[in-house]
Amino acid sequence: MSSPRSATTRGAGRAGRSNASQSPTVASVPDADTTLTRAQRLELYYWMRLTRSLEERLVNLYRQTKVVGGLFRSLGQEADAVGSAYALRKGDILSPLIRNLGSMLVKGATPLEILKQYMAKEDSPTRGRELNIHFGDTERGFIGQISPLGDMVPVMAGVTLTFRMRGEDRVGLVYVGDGATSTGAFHEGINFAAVQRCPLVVIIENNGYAYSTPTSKQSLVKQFADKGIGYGIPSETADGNDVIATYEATKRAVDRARRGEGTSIVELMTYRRKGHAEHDNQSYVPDGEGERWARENDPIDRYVARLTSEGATAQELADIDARVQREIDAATDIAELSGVPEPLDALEGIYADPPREQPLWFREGKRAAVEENERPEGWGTYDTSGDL
Amino acid sequence: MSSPRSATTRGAGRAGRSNASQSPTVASVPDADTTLTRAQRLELYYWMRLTRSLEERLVNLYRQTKVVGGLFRSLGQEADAVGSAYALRKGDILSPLIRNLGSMLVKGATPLEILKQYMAKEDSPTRGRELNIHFGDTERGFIGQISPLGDMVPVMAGVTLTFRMRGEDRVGLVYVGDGATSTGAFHEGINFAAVQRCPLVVIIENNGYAYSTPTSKQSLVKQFADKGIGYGIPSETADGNDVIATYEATKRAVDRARRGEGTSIVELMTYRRKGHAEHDNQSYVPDGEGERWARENDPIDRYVARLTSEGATAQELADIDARVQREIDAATDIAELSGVPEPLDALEGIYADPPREQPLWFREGKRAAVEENERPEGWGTYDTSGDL
Amino acid sequence: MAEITYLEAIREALFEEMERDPNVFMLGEDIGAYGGAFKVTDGLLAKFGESRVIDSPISEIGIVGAAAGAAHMGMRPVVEMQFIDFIANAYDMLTNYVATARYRAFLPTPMVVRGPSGGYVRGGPFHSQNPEAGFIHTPGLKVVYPSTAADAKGLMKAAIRDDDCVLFFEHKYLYRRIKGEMPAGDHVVPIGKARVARQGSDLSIITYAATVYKALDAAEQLEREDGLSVEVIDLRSLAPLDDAAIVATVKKTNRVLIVHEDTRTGGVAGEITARINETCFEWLDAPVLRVTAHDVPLPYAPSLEDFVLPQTPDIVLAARRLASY
Amino acid sequence: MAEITYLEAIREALFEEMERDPNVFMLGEDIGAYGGAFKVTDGLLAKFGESRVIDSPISEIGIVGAAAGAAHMGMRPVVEMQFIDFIANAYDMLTNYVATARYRAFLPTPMVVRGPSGGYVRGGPFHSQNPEAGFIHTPGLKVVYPSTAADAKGLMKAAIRDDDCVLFFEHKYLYRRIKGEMPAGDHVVPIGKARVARQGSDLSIITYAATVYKALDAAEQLEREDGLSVEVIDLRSLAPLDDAAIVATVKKTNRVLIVHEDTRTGGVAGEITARINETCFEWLDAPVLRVTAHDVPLPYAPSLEDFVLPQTPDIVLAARRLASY
Ligand SMILES: Cc1ncc(C[n+]2csc(CCOP(=O)(O)OP(=O)(O)O)c2C)c(N)n1
Ligand SMILES: Cc1ncc(C[n+]2csc(CCOP(=O)(O)OP(=O)(O)O)c2C)c(N)n1
Ligand SMILES: [Mg+2]
Ligand SMILES: [Mg+2]
Repeated sequence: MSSPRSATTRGAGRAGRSNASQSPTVASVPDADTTLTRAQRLELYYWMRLTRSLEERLVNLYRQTKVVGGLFRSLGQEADAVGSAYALRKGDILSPLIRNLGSMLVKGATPLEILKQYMAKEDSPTRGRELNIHFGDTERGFIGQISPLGDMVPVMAGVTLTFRMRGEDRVGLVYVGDGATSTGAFHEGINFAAVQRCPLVVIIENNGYAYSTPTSKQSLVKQFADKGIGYGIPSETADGNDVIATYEATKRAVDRARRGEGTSIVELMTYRRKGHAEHDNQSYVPDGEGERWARENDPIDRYVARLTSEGATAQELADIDARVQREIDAATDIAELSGVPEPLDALEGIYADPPREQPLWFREGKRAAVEENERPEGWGTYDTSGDL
Repeated sequence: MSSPRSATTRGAGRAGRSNASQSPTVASVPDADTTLTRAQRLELYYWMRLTRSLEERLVNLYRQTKVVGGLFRSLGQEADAVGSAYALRKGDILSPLIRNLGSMLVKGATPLEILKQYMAKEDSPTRGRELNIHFGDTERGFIGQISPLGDMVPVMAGVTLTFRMRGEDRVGLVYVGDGATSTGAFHEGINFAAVQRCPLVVIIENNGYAYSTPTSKQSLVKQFADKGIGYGIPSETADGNDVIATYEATKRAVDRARRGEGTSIVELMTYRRKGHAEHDNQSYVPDGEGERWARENDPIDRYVARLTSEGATAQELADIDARVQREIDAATDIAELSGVPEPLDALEGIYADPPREQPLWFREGKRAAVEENERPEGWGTYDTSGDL
Repeated sequence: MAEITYLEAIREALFEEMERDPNVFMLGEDIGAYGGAFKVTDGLLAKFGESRVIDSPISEIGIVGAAAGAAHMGMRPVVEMQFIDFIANAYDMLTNYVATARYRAFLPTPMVVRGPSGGYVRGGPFHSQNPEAGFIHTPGLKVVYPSTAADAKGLMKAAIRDDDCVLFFEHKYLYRRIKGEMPAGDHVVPIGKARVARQGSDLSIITYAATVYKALDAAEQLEREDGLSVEVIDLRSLAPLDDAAIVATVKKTNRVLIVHEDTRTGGVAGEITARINETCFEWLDAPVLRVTAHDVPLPYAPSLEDFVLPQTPDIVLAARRLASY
Repeated sequence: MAEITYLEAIREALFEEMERDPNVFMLGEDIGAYGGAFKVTDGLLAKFGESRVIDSPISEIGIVGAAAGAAHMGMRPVVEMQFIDFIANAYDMLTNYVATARYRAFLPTPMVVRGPSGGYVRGGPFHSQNPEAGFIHTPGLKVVYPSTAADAKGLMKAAIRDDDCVLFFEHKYLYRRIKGEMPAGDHVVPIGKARVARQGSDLSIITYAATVYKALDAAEQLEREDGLSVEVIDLRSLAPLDDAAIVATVKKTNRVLIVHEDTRTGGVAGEITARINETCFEWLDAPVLRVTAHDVPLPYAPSLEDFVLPQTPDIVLAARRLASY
C-alpha cells in the first residue's frame, strides 16, 4: 500500500480550505471504486439525500419551535459521515458526533427516532433525557456520545479493547472534529488504543472550524493526519466531500484494524457550511468561502454528477428523492403524535440498584405518586421505617 | 540548520535502549563544542559531580531515616539535567521534575536547601509542606512542580505566553518523562504553547522506563521526538548522557525560542539506573541492562574522559571533587541543626486573604495559640461575634 | 441611570478591569471574534486586541494551567469555560495545581475561571450544571455565584483583583432576564459577604444564584397568603461562606430553609446545615430543611427538567411546613 | 483460620473475582510485572496473564474511559489509580461520562475504580488525599471506603459484581497495619450498609476508614476515664449512605459526633448532618459536631501532618463536650 499520506492529497486538501483563490475540490484517491456494486453506489446516494432532507425537515420544525434546544447541521458533510460509516459492517460499533447524523442513519437509526429525539418526546430513544442526536444502540452498532469533546475516544478504545480481548473480528470507529483533537481525552484515548493495538479507526473530520475557531488556531499541523506520526500509527488524508474516496480510505483503515493491525487515523477534508448551530450567524467566516464550497464542492452534487456519468438515470435518482420525502413525511406525522415525558420518569434508572429515586418530600400535592412517597414522620426522603 | 531529527541520532538512540546486544553509547552531534570556554566545560563537570555526590549523601541520610518519605535518584541522568539547564540564561524559567536535581542546582538551588527540603525542616524552602525537590524560586528561575504528571506543561505554556505578551526575550524550559507524554495535560499544554508560539522548550527525558513500565508500553513511536510532528513543531533527539550534546541540542531549541520561533521538543536519550525510587528493586529490568549502562555509558565517566582528552588535568578534576565534598559536608552539618516545623505554621497562607486559618476548636489544650482562638459560645470556628 | 442586564454587567466589569489593569487578559474558546457562546466577551477583541483576548484550542486543562503560569508571572488572567460543565476537565489542574500553589510553593495565582452555569434553560445534562459543591471542598479556591446584575459586576471586579483563584459562576438563566442599575463609580462587591435580599422575621431562606428569585416569589406568596414574614439571604459567595450573615439570620428567625438548584446529596446545603448546627443550634426552633434538585443528571425535556429542579411551589410548601413546625 | 492484612484481603477479592468471572480484568499503571505501587495486584499477572492484567500508559482519563467502554461491552474492569489523588484527572470522565451512562443512554457500566487513599503516612499533598466528597455529590456513582480487612474483601467483591460504577477507596495507612480473619465462603458485604463497630448508649461517633480506629481508641478512653458508653458507626459506604443506620444510632444515643479525615468544609459530615436534621431532629439532645482535618492541603512534615489531621485526643475532647452538653 502506498504511503498513507501522499503529498497530493495533503496539498490539495489544505488548499481546498485555506486558499481562497483556489478551488476547494480535492482529487479523490483513484481505484477500488469497483468494490462497490451499482446498488451500493445508489444506496450511498440514498443515505446522503436522507441525511440532508431530514435536516431540512428539522430546520422547519425548529422554526416552528417544535425542536427543543439547538439544531446542528451537517450540510456539506454528508459524504464524510455516510461514506465512512458505510465502510463498517454489522457487529462493528461507531461513535458519532453531532455532525454524524448520516453515520447513524447508515448504522440503522431511523428518521422517526431522530425526529422524536430532537422534539424530546416521551418515546424518543432517550425518553427526553438527552439532546439532539445524542443516543445509541449497541445492538445496531452506534453508541451515545456526550458533550465533553474527546471523551468518546477512550471509551471506544475500551470498546475495541474488548473486541481484541475476546478475539472477535469486530472494529470500532470514532469521530472527532479538528477542534476535539486538542483535548486531553483524545490524546490519552488514541495513545492507549495505539499501544494496546485496539481495532479502532479514528476519523478526524477536518471541516475548517471548531465553532468559530479556524484550524490554524487549533493546531500548527498542516494536516491532522500528521498526528498519526506522533502516536506511531498509520494515518491518511482523504477528500471528505467525495463519498467514494471517504469510503475507500476508511475501508483501508477498517481492514487494517480487522486484520489485527491496530489503530489508524483517517483525516477527512470537508467544510462546515452552516454555523456551529442554527443560532450562529458565521460572522467570522471570510466572505464567499461558504458559497464557494456550496458551488464547487457540494458532496451530493458531486456524487450525482459522478453517478450520472457512471450511468445512473435521472429517474433512478428522482425515485430515491421521492422515497426519502415519503419516509420523512411519514416519520414526521408519527413523531408529532407522541407526547412529552412523564415527570416521574426523570427518577427512573440512575442505578441498576436502586432502580429509582424517590420524589423529594416537598413535591407534596404535585403528583399522586409523590403523596404516596411522603413519610409519616421526619422531613427526609429516606424510608427508614422498616429498619426501626 | 540540518534536519532536527537526523536518522543517525534516532537509530543510535533507539538501539541504545532497546537492543541488548549493542552498546548503548550514542554518537553526539558534532560541532559547536567551541561555544563553551574551558572554564565553562569544567563548570559542567562540577554540576554533574555535585548532583551525584549530593544524591549519594541523601542516600546515607535516607538510610539513617533522616529523610522523610521517599528518595528519588537521577543516577546516570546527571548530564541530561545539567546540560539542558546550562543552555538557559538568567531570567529564563525552568520547571524541573523529580530527576532534575542537577537542573535546579545549575539554576541556583543550593545543596543546603535540598537537604533541608528532603529532611522536612522548618526552614526548608517549603517549610515542610512539600516533598523532596518539589520547590521553586521564580527569581532564580525554577518553579515548583506538583506530582500529577504533565501539569507543568500547561503552566509553563502560560509562563512563556507571558514572556511573549510582554515582548521579553526570556525562554521557558519544561521537563517531562517518556511516561508523562501520555497525559492529557502534556498534550493540551504543548499544543497550546505551539499554537500560541510560546518561547518554550519541552525536554522529553527518555530514560527507558516510567516506574516499571517500558517505553514500548507507553507509546508506539520509535522516538518521542516524533511527537513534534503531531504538533507541527521542530523536534530533535540527542544523547542525554553526553552533557555537551545535550547542551547543544537544548541551546538550539532555546535560541529558536528566543528568536521568536516558538516551541520545540528535545528528546534526550538516557537511562534510569536506579529504581523509580529507593524502595524499587527493579525486578522488572532485564539482567545486566543497568550494569551495561553503568559500564559503557556513565555520563560522568564519559565526560571525564573527554575533558581529559581535551587537556583537563587530573588535579583540576580532583580539586572540583574535593570542593563538592566540602560543600556537601558543610551543608549537611547546617541542615541537621534545623528544627521541625511548628504545627501552627500549617495554617498559614492558604490565601492571601484571609492570611491564615483558625485552629479547629477541638484542639483546645493542645497549644496555647489554640486556646486563644477558642470561641466563648457555640461550637464552630467562626468568629462572628463582631457582627452580632 | 439606565439599567443593564446581568450579562452586560459582567461584560462591563471585564471591560473596566482590562482598561484599569494591563495585566488583565482573557483566555478561552471562541471568545475573540465570536465574543463567546453567550457573547459575554463581545467587543473586547476589538477594543483590546488579540494579545489580550486569546482564542484558545479546545483545551480546558491547557488554558486553566496556562492561566496559572501567567498569574505566577504577574498577569491576571480571566479564563472562560464555554459552559461551566467543562470545568470538570480541569478538576486536577484547579484542585491539585492552582489551589495549592500559594501554600506549597508561595506562588501567587491571581486568576478567574468563569462561565455560564445552571439550568432552567433546556440545556440537558452537560450544559446546565452547578459545579460549586465540587470546588468549595478544596482549600485554596474561592467561589462566587451572583444573582443580581450589580453583584455580577461588583463581584467580577473583586474576583479579578483578588490575589487568589476565584471561580466565578454566571447563571445563564439570568444572563438576559435580569436587569439592574449599576452603582456609580468603581463598584466592587467584597467576596465572602452575603446579601439580605429580603428582610423578614418568621423564617429564613438561605440561597444563591437563580433560586434567589424563586425564594423571593415564594416569600411574596407566603406573605400574601399566610401573613408570614420571610427573610431571604443571597449568599453570593460560597467559598468563603459568610458565617456571620448565616448566624445572624438564624438567630433572628430561628427557622431556616436552604434552597439550591444543585442536586441534593453533597450539595452546599449540607455544609451550611453543619455550620448552623455548630454555631447556633440553641437558636433553632425547627430542623434546617433543604429544597434542592433531585439526585439525577439534569434531563433535557421541559417536563423532566421542571420536575427535577426546585420550583417556587416547592419552596412555599417547605416554608409552610417549617413555619408550622 | 489465619488472619490476613487489609491489603491481602483486597488482593484475595481481586483474585477470587477474576477466577469466578472471566469478564473481570485489571487495568492500571505498573500493576502487572511490578504488582502495583503497593503490590495490591502482585501475582495477578502470573496467574491471569497480560490480557487480563494490563499495564497502561500514564493516562487516567484514558484508562477510566476505556474501562467504561469495556464495561458497556459486558466486561467488568477494575481500574487502579496508582494513588487515588490522580482520580482528579478523570473527574470529567467519571462524573460526566460514566455516572450518566445508564441514565442518558441505558448503557450498563459495571466497573470499579480503586486506589490507595488517605494520609497519616507522610505522603504530602498529592499522595494522601481523601476524594470522597467530590464524588458522593454525583448521582450515578457509588463510593465505598472500608476500614477492616473483612470489609475490604467483601466490599471489593460487591463492587466488582455491582452493575454500576463503584469508587473503591483503600486506606494506605491500613494496608499493612490492619489484619483480620476472612469469613468462610463467598464473603460479600452489601454496598450501602454501615457497620456498628462498637455498641454504646451515651453518644454516637459516625465515621469511616482510618478514623474508625481513632474513634474506637477514643471510645475506650472515654469509657475508662469518664464512664461514657460510646457507639461507633463505621459507614463503609458513603454513596449510598446508610440512612437507616444513621437514624437508628441517633435515636439510640441522641448525641452525634461525625469524624472524618477529609478536610472540613464540603466534607461528607455536612451531608450527614443535614440528613440527621431532616430525619431525626426531634431526637437530638445536642448539636451534631464534626471532628475533621483543617481546611488546608495536607503538608508533608510529620509535625504539620499530625496537626492538620484529626487525632484521638480531638475526638475525646469533642465527645466530652457533646456528652456534657
Ligand atoms: C471539552 C469541551 N470543551 C468545549 C466544548 C464546547 N464545544 C462544543 S462543540 C465545540 C466545537 C467543536 O469543534 P470540532 O471538534 O471541530 O467539531 P465540529 O463542530 O467542527 O464538527 C466546542 C468548543 C465541549 N463540547 N467540550
Ligand atoms: C497523573 C499521574 N499519574 C500517575 C502518577 C504516578 N507516577 C509518579 S512517577 C510515575 C512514572 C513517571 O515516569 P516518567 O514520566 O517516564 O518519568 P521518570 O520517572 O522516568 O523520570 C508515575 C506513574 C503521577 N505522578 N501522576
Ligand atoms: Mg471542526
Ligand atoms: Mg521515564
